[in-house]
Amino acid sequence: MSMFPVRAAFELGIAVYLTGACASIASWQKPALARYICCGTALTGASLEALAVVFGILQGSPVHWSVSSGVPLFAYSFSCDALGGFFNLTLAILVIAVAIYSFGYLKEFEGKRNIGVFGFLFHLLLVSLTITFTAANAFLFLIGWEVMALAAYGLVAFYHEQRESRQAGLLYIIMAHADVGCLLLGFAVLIQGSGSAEFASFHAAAAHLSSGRQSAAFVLFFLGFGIKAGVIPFHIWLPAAHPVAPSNISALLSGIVIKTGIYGMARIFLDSLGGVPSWAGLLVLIVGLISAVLGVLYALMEHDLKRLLAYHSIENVGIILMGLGAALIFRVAGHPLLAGVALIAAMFHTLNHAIFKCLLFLGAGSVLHSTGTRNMEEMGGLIRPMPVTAFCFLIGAIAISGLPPLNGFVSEWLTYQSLLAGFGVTGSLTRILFPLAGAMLALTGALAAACFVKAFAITFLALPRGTKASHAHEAPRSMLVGMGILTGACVTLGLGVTWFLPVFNAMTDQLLGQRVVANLITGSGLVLSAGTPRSGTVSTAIIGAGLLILLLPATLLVSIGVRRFGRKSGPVWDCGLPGLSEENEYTATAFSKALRMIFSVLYKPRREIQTVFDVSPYFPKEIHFESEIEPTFEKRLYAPLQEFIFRFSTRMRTIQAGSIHAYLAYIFVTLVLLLWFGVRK
Amino acid sequence: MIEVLINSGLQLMLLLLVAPLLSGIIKTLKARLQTRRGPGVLQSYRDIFKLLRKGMVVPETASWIFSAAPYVVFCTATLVGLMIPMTTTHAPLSLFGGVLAVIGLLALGRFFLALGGLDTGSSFGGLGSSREMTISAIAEPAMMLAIFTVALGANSTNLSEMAKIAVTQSWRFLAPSQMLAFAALFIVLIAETGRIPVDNPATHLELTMIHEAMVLEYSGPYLALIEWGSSIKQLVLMTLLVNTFFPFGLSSDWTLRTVGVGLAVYLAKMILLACMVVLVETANAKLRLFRVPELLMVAFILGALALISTFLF
Amino acid sequence: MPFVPNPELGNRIITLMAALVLVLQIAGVGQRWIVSSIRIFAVQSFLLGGIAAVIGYFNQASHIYIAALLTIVLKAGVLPRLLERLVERIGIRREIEPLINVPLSILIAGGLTLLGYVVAESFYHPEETSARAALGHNTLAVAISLFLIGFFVMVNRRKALTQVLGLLSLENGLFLAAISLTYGMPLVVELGIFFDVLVAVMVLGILVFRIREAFDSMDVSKLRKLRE
Amino acid sequence: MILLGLLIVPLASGPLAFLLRKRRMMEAVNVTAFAILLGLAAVLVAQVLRRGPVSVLNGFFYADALSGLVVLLSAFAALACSVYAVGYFRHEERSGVLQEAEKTGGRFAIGKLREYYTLMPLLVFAMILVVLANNLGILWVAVEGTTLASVFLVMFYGRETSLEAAWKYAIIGGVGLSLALFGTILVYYSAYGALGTDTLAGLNWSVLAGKAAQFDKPTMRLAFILILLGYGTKAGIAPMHTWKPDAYSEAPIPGAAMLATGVLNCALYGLVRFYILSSKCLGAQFGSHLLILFGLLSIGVAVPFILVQKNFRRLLAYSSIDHSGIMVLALGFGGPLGMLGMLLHMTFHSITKPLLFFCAGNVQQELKTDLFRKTKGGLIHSMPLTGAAFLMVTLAVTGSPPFSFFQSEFTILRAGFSAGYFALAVIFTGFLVTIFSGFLVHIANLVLGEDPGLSRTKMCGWKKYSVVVLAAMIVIMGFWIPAPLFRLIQHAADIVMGGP
Repeated sequence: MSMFPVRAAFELGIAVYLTGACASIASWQKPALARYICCGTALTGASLEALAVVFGILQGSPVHWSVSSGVPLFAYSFSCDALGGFFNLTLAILVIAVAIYSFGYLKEFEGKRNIGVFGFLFHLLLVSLTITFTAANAFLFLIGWEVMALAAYGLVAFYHEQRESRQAGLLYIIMAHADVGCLLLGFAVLIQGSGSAEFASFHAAAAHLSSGRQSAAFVLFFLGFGIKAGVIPFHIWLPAAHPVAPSNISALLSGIVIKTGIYGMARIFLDSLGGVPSWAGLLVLIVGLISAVLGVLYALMEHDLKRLLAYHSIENVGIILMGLGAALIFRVAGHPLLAGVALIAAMFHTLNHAIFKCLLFLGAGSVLHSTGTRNMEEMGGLIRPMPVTAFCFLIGAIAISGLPPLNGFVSEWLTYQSLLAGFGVTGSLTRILFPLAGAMLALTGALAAACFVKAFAITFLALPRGTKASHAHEAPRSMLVGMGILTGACVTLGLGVTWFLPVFNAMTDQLLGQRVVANLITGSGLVLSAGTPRSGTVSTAIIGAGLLILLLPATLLVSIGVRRFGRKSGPVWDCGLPGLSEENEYTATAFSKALRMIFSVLYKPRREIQTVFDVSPYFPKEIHFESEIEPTFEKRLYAPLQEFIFRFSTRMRTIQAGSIHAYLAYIFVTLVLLLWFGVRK
Repeated sequence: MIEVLINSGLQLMLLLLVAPLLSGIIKTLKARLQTRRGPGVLQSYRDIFKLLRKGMVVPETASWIFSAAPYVVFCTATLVGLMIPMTTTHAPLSLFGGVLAVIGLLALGRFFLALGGLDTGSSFGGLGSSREMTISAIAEPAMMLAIFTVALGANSTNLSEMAKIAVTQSWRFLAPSQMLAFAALFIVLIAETGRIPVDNPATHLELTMIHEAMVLEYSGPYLALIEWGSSIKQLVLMTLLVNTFFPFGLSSDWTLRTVGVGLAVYLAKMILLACMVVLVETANAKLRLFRVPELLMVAFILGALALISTFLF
Repeated sequence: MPFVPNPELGNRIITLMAALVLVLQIAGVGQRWIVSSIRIFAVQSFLLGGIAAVIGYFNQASHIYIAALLTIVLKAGVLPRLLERLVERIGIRREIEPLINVPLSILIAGGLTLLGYVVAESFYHPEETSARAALGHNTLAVAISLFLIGFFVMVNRRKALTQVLGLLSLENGLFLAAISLTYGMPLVVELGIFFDVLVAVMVLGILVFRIREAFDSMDVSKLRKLRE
Repeated sequence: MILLGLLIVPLASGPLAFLLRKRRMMEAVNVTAFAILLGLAAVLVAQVLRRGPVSVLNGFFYADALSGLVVLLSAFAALACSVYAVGYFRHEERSGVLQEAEKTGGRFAIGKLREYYTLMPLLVFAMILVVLANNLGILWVAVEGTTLASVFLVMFYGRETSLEAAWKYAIIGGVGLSLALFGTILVYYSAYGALGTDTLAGLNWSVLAGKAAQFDKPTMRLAFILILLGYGTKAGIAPMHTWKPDAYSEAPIPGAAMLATGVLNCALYGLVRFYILSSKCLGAQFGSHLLILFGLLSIGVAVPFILVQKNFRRLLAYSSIDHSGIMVLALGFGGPLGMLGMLLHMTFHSITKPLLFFCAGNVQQELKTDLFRKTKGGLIHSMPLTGAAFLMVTLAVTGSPPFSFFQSEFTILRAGFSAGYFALAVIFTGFLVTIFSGFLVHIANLVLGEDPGLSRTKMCGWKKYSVVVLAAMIVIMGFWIPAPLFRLIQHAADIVMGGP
């Protein structure tokens, strides 16, 4: 069989994206055309990339090539290997769904917003993401990385007329640039060691790095990638930026853009850096843990649907990092098999989160598209006008809550298993941490379930809470198809995990030198095992089938009863008052109140109730209720830092106060000092 | 394959039959302890049977989620029951889901039940769902820690594997770690099954009810499914508790004698545990909602201590 | 028999004149009248021209005569005349109080002289005994001091015109260094520098005049609109 | 021959413009002269690349790769500015700003135009002379010449603030150049013993460079300190930078752009020439430490002022201080990478900075203010091209990939690591990130936002194409540098390293 031309397909895909970018901007005065171009090229490009990646992975050996660049100092070298390929595949899946979705979604933009510019930035984002995952050279990687940030900035600030979007965009790009700074320094350390900017050269040279340099590089990369991935405490940009972007972009931002941080960590920590310090894995694990728990706790307090989803991205990145941290620990401890399982857990969760988070954002986008609000307190009852969206969102919600038998459960299950395995193989103090981390993961999962009960129920169930919700309508068909693809992916990856897992063989082989997937599958290919003999097993396919089978008798019981004794529709029990209205309904704020009270140490909630009376205090005319939680990191960490910098800068202004005598004096004093210190014998 | 099916069938029967009985036993015992006559051990069967024969009223405001919830609750609870060793160490579906799947499936049931509660638009439903999700969220880590303590001993999260290991070391339950873990899991059991001091299954007072508030709008066959599912869940959790920590009498082969002994010992253990639950229920008053986290925190600490002591002793 | 000038004598003379230049510079620091400052500058420049001539004479470096002549004509003649006319046209004769009061200013000037000597000390090569080296050692110190004190005057004075004077006396230091260290720069360079100084003074003069017109004052400490 | 041509073209076109009466003629002369200049510079570069250093008149004028590079950049900047100037001054004339500046009450502003079109070629002449002079004394004379010509550009508008800026520029520049002259004299003195001659060639670079190792070392130390302070003042290195914000914000845009590119390059060129001598004489260490100190100080000083800036013209000046600091820092880090980084940076800076000024100029002409608080944001609605270019060039100038500055800054960072300055490299990066943040926040708030309802004006072709072409060049340079240009930069870097 002749080899599939991976490179050609890859480059063609890039070319299609670039053409899309140019064509979109060129056709900015014809919105409909721009929309067709934008979605069409994205779809084509993504399909080509998907082909390239799938064949690249199937054919086994990584494809490596260089394009001679006009800048002689730097080479543009690409490598389509298992790790980058996996992320590219994730990207391609999302882009296919998002492109189809956007076809309907962007229609709304026509005549109001510049679709040409949107398409340009969108394609720029796609190109840069693809290049980031394929770059085999630090220089090219950084270019891809920053172009991605810039394109994302443009898209976050796309509604730049709104102050919120502008501010969020700036916060985003500033944090993104800070992470570029860290990466720049990190790469400089590696390049200093190897003398070349090629990733391939790092691995060999890393062995000669002094431990101090190695630690420094690790910290720099962890900071850099951590900011991008949105781990706590570098997360503040994420809940600000992701919600304000157009929803199809939010889906990509949360789905794949923050995953570039995960990609970078896997690439650098497991490959380029050779070995990491022994404490590194632990640090990653703990940071992941904190991100997961705090992420979901903050998510619970949100009633902005998209912000809520954004906080869940932090949580899930935390879960991914727990797996990655475990992989690092196992690797240092010399357990490649366990490291492989942990790595697969992390990477599979990356893929899963990409899919269901993308799905949820698209769902939120449909809701926003239909109701015009992101505030959950104004929604409700949308399941009736928007049944398909509601169903897709529900599947996404189940998946993200880590409930069986969908894909979120599988990757969390693998994470649990690697954490448990960690107890057996590590030293005294750290071993306690693993089960504790497992317990915290359980807390995270349960809180996530609570949060999504809230998100789904308040948005889609019961009565509409306002006119916006009561006039809602279902999204156009292309949007539904886009969501449908991802819904299908959630189910397929959940039930068919054992068929999918072999994809990871190449990756573990590349990063850890061992193909581990065979150890993970038993029971005639239906059952997932945790890798070691006698360890836990699970089969989502059987669980799914079992649920369906058991449904049979239950349905039978109910339908007999219903057929014989009837089923009526009636009003809800309203304590005897006349009729249930939307004002009686439970709100998102009320739903999370119990947790707000329990975790008040963290939230420091503040509430204010003002009652306006007319005559008697028993008959209030108006009641104002205000409640907010303290954004701890913003208030305690970033605001003081910012204030310090600005106060310092303002104070510095006095050195440029317009006095020419002062200016001359600066030079004079410098001269005298230099003469005194520089020349004297 | 056939063996699995037969085994499943048998255990399914056992589950469906024993679960209401256990609820009945608990109710009766409780009544007796409070010097009331009580409804009789079989009352739960009668309730379910009666509900199945009632017509049902579905709220106008509800969507299909409301209708889906009872099925999910029932199916998940039953499926979980098939993953847990009851009378033998071989749970029929043990290979297909260990303790993590058990917790996950129960959570799935709870997820839908909470959605069902909110679907009606009634404040009671929202209140119940909110409280249920909150309490289960903080119960979860304690539960995990306690179970991990056992799982780490067995080196597996597979319940049958755990049971097999436990059977071979019959006096292990006296180890401090096991006792602490048992205590933790017992508290979680109280919380998860909605018993005093966390929830009062017998009240419809809005200030206190949790589970009952969620299912307030259900009627007829739906309610039957939910009640039945809940009692199965209770049975499953109690089974989990006794069989992980006190695996006496679990048969490890398929002779009639061992299975018979296993069944008998199993029932005895369940009744004993039921007595414990009843004692706790009777001796305590229901806690205020915001004191419940403290109780669960105690469970969490116990779990953590259990874990540390596996490592010490 | 041609007359052979005694370099030793030349050095004595030059050192003496250089010291005089330095004294004048310090006197300029304490001076309040603008016209006096200009005259001090003129005398100083004249002395410098003298030094140049002496060096040229004792070392048979004939091209230095041109520099000497230029200095005397331009710096001691044309420039002071130009500046005095400017003062007359503007009509301000007295310097207002400098930023640092006079006694302290003179003290600082003394300190700067000391610094000049310390810096020049590092150039002293005891092993090199040529006349040029010894001369360089002495005059370099004076040149650096002149430069520093001229600079200090610019920092210290408020009037635009006195700043220009400071700049000019600072350049005198440079001139002293150039002729005494290396017997002058190459002639083309020397001419270029003179041309530049001339143009610079004219530019500054225009500026002073326009500032006086626009602000009704020559006090540059009032030029504080452009600031952060 | 070509060297003379390079000097004669601007020297002749200045007085020629002075004699003309029509605006169009002046514009034509100006643009043509600079176009020819750029062509000549390209020919010179080709010659230097092919045959090595070129010299005429007994070595009075001399050009090697380093001079070739700087000539090319100066000529490029001059052409870009002259093209933009046509549109800029037409707009100024239309809106009556020039007439006001002329203070004659007349309807025509031909005097002011004549002033600009005469001064600018003279400034360019001085700049070219700086680079082509073999004699370091003549180099100094020419740098002083650039100051004198540009003082008039700074006070072009004749406002009180212009005079203030011009005064500060002239005085501080004057003091700085005196320092540089002192340094030059001392170099001559330190070379005296080694050369022993009293000819014209005594200050010639081509002679000095070969014998620098034998110079008197203590004198050379003092000389380098003075040169650093002197040419540093001209280049705007902190703490001698104070004149920059004033001068840059008062000069007309093309003049300011020229100050920020051509004149800055000249000052750095002078510094580099002396640095080469000093490192040959004293070893690289001595100069390096001073350069790193001043470079980092300059970048650091720029940070707070960029963060809390109120005026976008002054913002550009601080950015210029930042960039000259970066170049000096690169020189200090040294090594082949440092030199290469510095010259790459100089190249990119000469291409990017003019665009930044042009965008600022467009905005200022449109809004009639240079204060942020008087702008309402949302410029992208009324001036989409300028707005987009402004954002883009802001990203470019703050060193964000994929734009070309990233290449040079990355190289400089690597140079820092190679030289073992780990902590300094971290501080450097921190400064860069902060500057990026501050700069982008200002410009983004200016460009983006709600439509303030300004009328959408059509930009004249001169302005439009100078913006478009420069923007395109910036994007292209991020990915591709013409091979001859890179060879030139490489040669120049070799020269800075002390090669022939």
